[in-house]
Amino acid sequence: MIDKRVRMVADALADVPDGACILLGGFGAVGQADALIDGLIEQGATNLTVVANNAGSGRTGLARLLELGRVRRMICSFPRSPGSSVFEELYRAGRIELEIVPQGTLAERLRAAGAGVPAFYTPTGVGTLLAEGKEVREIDGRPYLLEKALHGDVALIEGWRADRWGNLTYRESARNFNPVMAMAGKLTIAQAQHIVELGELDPEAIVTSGVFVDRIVHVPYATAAAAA
Amino acid sequence: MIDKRVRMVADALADVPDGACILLGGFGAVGQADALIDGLIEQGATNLTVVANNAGSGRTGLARLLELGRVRRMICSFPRSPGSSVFEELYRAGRIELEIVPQGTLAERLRAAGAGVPAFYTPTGVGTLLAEGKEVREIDGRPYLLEKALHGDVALIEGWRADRWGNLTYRESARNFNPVMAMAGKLTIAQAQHIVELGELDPEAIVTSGVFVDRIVHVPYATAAAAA
Amino acid sequence: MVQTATEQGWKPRNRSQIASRVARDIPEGWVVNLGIGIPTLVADQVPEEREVIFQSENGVIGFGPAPAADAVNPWLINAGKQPVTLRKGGAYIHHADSFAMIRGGHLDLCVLGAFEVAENGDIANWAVSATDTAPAVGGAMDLAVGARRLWVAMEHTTREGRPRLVKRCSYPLTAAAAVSRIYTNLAVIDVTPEGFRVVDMVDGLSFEALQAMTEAPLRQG
Amino acid sequence: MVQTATEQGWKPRNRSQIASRVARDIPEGWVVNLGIGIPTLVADQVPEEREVIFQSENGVIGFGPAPAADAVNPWLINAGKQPVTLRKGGAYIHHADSFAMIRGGHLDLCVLGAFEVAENGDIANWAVSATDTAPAVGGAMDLAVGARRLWVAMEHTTREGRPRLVKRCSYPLTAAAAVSRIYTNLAVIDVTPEGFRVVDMVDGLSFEALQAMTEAPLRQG
Repeated sequence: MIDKRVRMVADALADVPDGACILLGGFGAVGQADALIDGLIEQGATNLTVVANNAGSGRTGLARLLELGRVRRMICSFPRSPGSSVFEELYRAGRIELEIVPQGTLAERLRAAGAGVPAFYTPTGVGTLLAEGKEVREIDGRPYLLEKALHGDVALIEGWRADRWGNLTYRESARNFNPVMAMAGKLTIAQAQHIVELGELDPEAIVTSGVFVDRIVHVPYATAAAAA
Repeated sequence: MIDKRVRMVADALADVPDGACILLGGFGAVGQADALIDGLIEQGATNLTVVANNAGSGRTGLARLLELGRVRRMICSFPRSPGSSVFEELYRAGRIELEIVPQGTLAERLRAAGAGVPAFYTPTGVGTLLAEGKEVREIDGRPYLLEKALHGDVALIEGWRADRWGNLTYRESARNFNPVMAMAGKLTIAQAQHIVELGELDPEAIVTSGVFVDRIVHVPYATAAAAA
Repeated sequence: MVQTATEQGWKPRNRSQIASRVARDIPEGWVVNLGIGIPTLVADQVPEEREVIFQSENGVIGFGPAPAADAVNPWLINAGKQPVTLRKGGAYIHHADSFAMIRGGHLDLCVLGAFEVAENGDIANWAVSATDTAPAVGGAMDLAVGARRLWVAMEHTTREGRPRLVKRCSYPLTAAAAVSRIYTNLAVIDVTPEGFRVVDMVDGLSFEALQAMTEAPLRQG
Repeated sequence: MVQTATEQGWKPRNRSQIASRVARDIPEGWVVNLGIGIPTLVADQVPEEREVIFQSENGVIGFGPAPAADAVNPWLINAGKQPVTLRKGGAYIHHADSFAMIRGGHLDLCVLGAFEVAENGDIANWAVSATDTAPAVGGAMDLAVGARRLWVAMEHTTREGRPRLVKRCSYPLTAAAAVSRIYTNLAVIDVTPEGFRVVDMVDGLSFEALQAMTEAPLRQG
């Protein structure tokens, strides 16, 4: 029987190595795998690269991971948010590397990694500072940048409903980066609000196939709310 | 009020021009927009390029369009099927051009067209006859082919449920090429088995956004079955 | 600035009036993405009976007005991370699908805020200098090149009175030759192959006064 | 061929026995795509209690056995366009997502038929000559390069007795250096850096007899 459920967050994260590239789902706080990020803080892996849309806010979650000095490099589209002072201080102090990626390019690079596309062309960023060092190529008369797939060693994502095969649905705008990160992670770990019986998810409405998911941890809403 | 419903197939297809590139959804007969293809036969546009997974079978639908000499060029992955004799005769007689594209490359080229990616690299086809004339590039030590986006002037697709905004769901494996073709068509026309009220489709389970769909024709199942 | 203006017999549009002026030009059926700032206010200025499909980068298609304070759904936010609602006919998609829609040319319009717009349509809206600390680009570059039309909604000048409609952007570009129309607190201005062309101005403002607050030359009518 | 073989004291596997031999090597939990021909038969040879997720190019994940003749659902077919069923936990996806899964390296295994496999793992299974009329590649090239493992299930020789396990493919390639294991009616053979290595043979068949029906050299054990 295929059963990807893992009882404890700590067990799900036990083998995350130092130096790993971690993909964190979510857009701001929505769809962010809070329990798994807290687990990663506990777990101790360091010298990490973190890929996320934002660079954390306040003093918990990603901001806490940053504050602990565990992240060597951030890859994100929008590091400056209300409350993102931890990141900004580290960055100004030269204690963290930053790769700014346009949000659409970030999503597409993750999708490319999941889809076996090593590189693709995009018009986004042509003629801007973010084109520096990138190949520019004219195709049918228009210039494009070459962008490469962005793979993760570990993806930490948040789903809404999950079954034991790892199939996932999401809730409203909490879907965001989670499905593409699930595809782009070598090891994909999902926390889910609800675990349902195999066959309960509508096969027409499963958003992330269990094929992309390695481990599922049940983190019911009440727990997450208490943690928030 | 946004209302993409068109009463008659003929009206939906009235402005398809000669020389157009037509994307036909479906995988074999499943998910193929039979009523729209019949409408196109009636409509008369000629000198067409047709993109579809298969090259028709029997003497109806796409095979009939081919037999009438209306297609200049087929782009497909699998032209040889039981009953694909119309295409094979035309091809042997040199009366139709053929571009064979691996099925995954075909799907990805369509998706790229819809997603604003003008070209991408893929390992599929490297070192084969289908690599002839294509740029090969090594990325991180592995060779890849450059493949270009495949745009359509008109996409003819089949949905299961539709609303007046053009939102679509599909039925089981009839989903196949339809969603990517909907994205890749400049003008996307869908036939749907059921028209439902706006708001009846689950926002978590809409597969093709109405943003990609220009016209909807209601072709209830009974009609389609009678036509088949 | 505002005081002087009023003394001179004209009154600049406030933020919500700029948004309302933008909204007037959005026809039914368009698919529209709204940036942060003044553009965000546009959604509430479109009358409910006019169906406009607002798309948000984080995968919300067809969002509706902000919910009442006691009806906020924390899972449903727009790209500015503010709570929104979903209209009938709306849908949720993931980030790559959302940007496929944006970058694939499927939006009729994007309205962005900006620091500067140049007379050739260049837009600068993401970083105030090449050495900006932790500049935040978000989806601006994708939207600027992907949407069929890019409009900008912004103040006509900086607080210090420096023009934002310029010959050449001094801030780092978001995209080149992308803007087609600008809505400011003073005027609506098209970007044409010949440069800026005034569509309309607030009542009482003279063309000469508007030109004085604009770096690049304006054309009339 | 078969007659001669039987006279010589061994019996080739039939198609369903080849499929059964393949099925024996597929562990629970693998995600597997099956090509047309003998590979298609593998699904029914995996015992139902062993959960293997069969994926089909046309966007079916987790298909189950063929339905009874009176329970055929015309909307639910596999890549060979035969009716199938969906297991609990299965799902439908579109073609680009399906090939993203295939090409992105998410399948544990693909089993294809072939005309020829070379000792370096080259596979030819889509066209019988460079001037083939209307060759049909389907998803074979995508599967051959995308799946983590590529196994081939085929007859050991052509009907005329010509070896299909060759030094170099004479037919147009589907993919280079892609095959890791071959299941034939006579043997199971691994493709190793040193060439073909026999894993097992049908009862009574000698290594020499197998070598005689194989163009490239075989290694034992």
